[in-house]
Amino acid sequence: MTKKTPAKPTANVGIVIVSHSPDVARGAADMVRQMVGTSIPLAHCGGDPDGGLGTSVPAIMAAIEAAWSPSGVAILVDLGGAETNSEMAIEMLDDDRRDLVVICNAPVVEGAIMAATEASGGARLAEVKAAAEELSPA
Amino acid sequence: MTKKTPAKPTANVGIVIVSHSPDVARGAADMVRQMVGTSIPLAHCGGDPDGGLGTSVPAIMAAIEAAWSPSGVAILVDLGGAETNSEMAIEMLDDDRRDLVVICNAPVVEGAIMAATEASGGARLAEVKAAAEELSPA
Amino acid sequence: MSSTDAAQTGLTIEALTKAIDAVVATIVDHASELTDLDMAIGDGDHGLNMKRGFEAVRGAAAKIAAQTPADALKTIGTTLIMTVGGASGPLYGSLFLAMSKAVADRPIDLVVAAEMLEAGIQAVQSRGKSHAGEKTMLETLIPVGAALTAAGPAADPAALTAALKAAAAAGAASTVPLRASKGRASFLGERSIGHMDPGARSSELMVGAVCDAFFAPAP
Amino acid sequence: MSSTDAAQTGLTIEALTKAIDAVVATIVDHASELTDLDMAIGDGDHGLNMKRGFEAVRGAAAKIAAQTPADALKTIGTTLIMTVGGASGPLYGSLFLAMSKAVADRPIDLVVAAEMLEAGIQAVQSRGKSHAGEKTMLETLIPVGAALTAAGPAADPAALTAALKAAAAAGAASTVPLRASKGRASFLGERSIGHMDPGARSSELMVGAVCDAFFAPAP
Ligand SMILES: Nc1ncnc2c1ncn2[C@@H]1O[C@H](COP(=O)(O)OP(=O)(O)O)[C@@H](O)[C@H]1O
Ligand SMILES: Nc1ncnc2c1ncn2[C@@H]1O[C@H](COP(=O)(O)OP(=O)(O)O)[C@@H](O)[C@H]1O
Ligand SMILES: [Mg+2]
Ligand SMILES: [Mg+2]
Ligand SMILES: [Mg+2]
Ligand SMILES: [Mg+2]
Repeated sequence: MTKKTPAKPTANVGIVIVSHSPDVARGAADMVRQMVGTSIPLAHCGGDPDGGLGTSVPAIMAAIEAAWSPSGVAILVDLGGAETNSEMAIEMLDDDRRDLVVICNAPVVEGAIMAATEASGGARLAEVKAAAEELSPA
Repeated sequence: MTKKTPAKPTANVGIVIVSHSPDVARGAADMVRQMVGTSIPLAHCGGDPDGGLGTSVPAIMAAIEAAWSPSGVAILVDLGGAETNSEMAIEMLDDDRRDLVVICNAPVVEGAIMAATEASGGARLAEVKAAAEELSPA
Repeated sequence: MSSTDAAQTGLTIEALTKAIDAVVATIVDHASELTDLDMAIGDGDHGLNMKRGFEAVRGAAAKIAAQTPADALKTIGTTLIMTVGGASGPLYGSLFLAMSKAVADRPIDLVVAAEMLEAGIQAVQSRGKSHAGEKTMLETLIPVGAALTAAGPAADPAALTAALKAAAAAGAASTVPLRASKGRASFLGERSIGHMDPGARSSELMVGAVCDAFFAPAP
Repeated sequence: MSSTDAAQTGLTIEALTKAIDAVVATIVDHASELTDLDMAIGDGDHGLNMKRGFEAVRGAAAKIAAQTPADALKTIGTTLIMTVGGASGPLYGSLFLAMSKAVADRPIDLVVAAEMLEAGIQAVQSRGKSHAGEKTMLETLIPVGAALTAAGPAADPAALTAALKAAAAAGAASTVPLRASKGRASFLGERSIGHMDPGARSSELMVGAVCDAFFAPAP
């Protein structure tokens, strides 16, 4: 049995990008990586379970898993369905993870960059969320 | 010499999407088309003149041209450089076009969908801009 | 179930399976109508979303056939959540999950069924942060829930079917003059007026299929 | 131009071409330094952006060689605008366009050059909606403009070169303790402190190259 190295408690907050469009999600992740490199856990997903425009609860759950950090995960979403599906995905997580995941009330692309920049500086989950939400539009 | 059919004055406002990422620009345009079909002129561009993350003044000018409407064009941008390059592109347009193009102070993906939805209903340029800018984040 | 059966032994998994089959069939049959409704005031995917979700439910038929009705409802809810891909997935999914939970190990008679539906409707409202009057599926579900509750424990099957279908049809039709304030249709503002809400229509279809499966005299 | 030449005949296109070559060379040489600075507090593309822009200017050399200095400055500005791809493109582009406009058909001596630079700096501020103290290229450009204006019409070339380079170096260095409030570096808030602004550094490099090209004794 392999033992996972316990993540250090000061790990940076993870960021998940959820868009109806796989292209938007990928492009926003590219822009985030350009700003913060590999300093934060980052995952993205977009598209309904058939790959059309929409979102997918299992894909969001997998993205949360991929961007997991013991300091928490901030999710950026585009429109209604992405938010509803992300809320659902959070509820389907294990009890001990659920409270460490938040959805930011912020625009998906701009919010992801602000949240990631904040997270890369070691900010706490609430600060990361606030950084995304402080955004005046554009 | 071919004569262009003069565009009717009640044409819908055009929308231009400008992102640092070509993927974000394309995906946002897909989401717009899903909502409003072909009821509005729509163009998008992303990437610096070499195709990396950034924006390009000639590409923005070409997109404005492609989404041209006698009722005006509303541009959605993501971050600083996209806005500065879009402002520059507008200034480089012919005098009679320049005043018919505005940049929305709104998030690029969500703003594009709101602006396009408004434009598809025949709203005037100022109303289209206001619809995008009214957006509470996300 | 006939209402008599229901009062005595409760809903069986066989009856529920029949209802599921009927719902899947009607959703598949009406997918393009639902998509057209969503195209007018949304993003034009409600039919596809529902079809994908309910075909996945059909794919779980073997599993469901071996479950209790309560567990079967949970399977349906989870399946919809995982497969629909639009806002309607978590909304309908939460409806079924809450219905499952409300069974609480009781045989499902009409009184329990009414409680279950009311719990499901509550779950839709919490999940959607929405309420009656916002031009959503709730416009159909709420009056249907009220009609089922009003019917009482010993309603006549034919009368109940008529009452529930009428409530569903009236509910869906009531969305036409409403202005949407939730979901994508809300982006249209005034222009959402004059169109039926796709989710209200899919709810109407589901209610009709379930009534027919449960209460229609065997052919 | 020597300062004496400038006072008499004004800046020639030959002198300007030499300066352009020097600027292109220094930007290309320092591209990775600029990129590293931008990686620390931005998106890490300033070196690439500037290299692309100034290589395009070099590509316009034949056109420029046949132009007046004023038209050549316009060509440079337009070329940067069309090719840089980042915020610095319109900013430097507007600088050169405004310098071109400020010539107003006069021979370019040190007094006219100072007026031109002040007009360029104004244009950067309008384009960037920015001012001194925001940790941008303006931290370099503004003191260089002030030094050129202060130098007067008959400054000694060596002394002027020293003064302009010192102003540029001090300006760029002054950005290190500043907190950015414009451009991408502003996203970092407090964490932008302690790093030199890439645009302030590229401005410093350009000023140095121009001084050397105009005023350095022929080798
Ligand atoms: N917040 C909400 N509360 C209740 N119902 C909602 C809500 N948002 C959307 N709906 C329902 O969902 C339907 C749309 O579902 P669908 O098209 O599948 O999802 P999406 O809007 O994500 O494309 C709407 O017609 C409406 O009935
Ligand atoms: N609003 C502004 N006003 C003045 N200078 C600015 C402004 N925004 C950015 N800059 C300058 O531009 C430089 C960044 O240029 P560059 O990296 O090429 O563009 P981008 O930020 O679009 O990637 C910054 O270091 C700064 O000096
Ligand atoms: Mg839809
Ligand atoms: Mg959808
Ligand atoms: Mg940069
Ligand atoms: Mg850039």
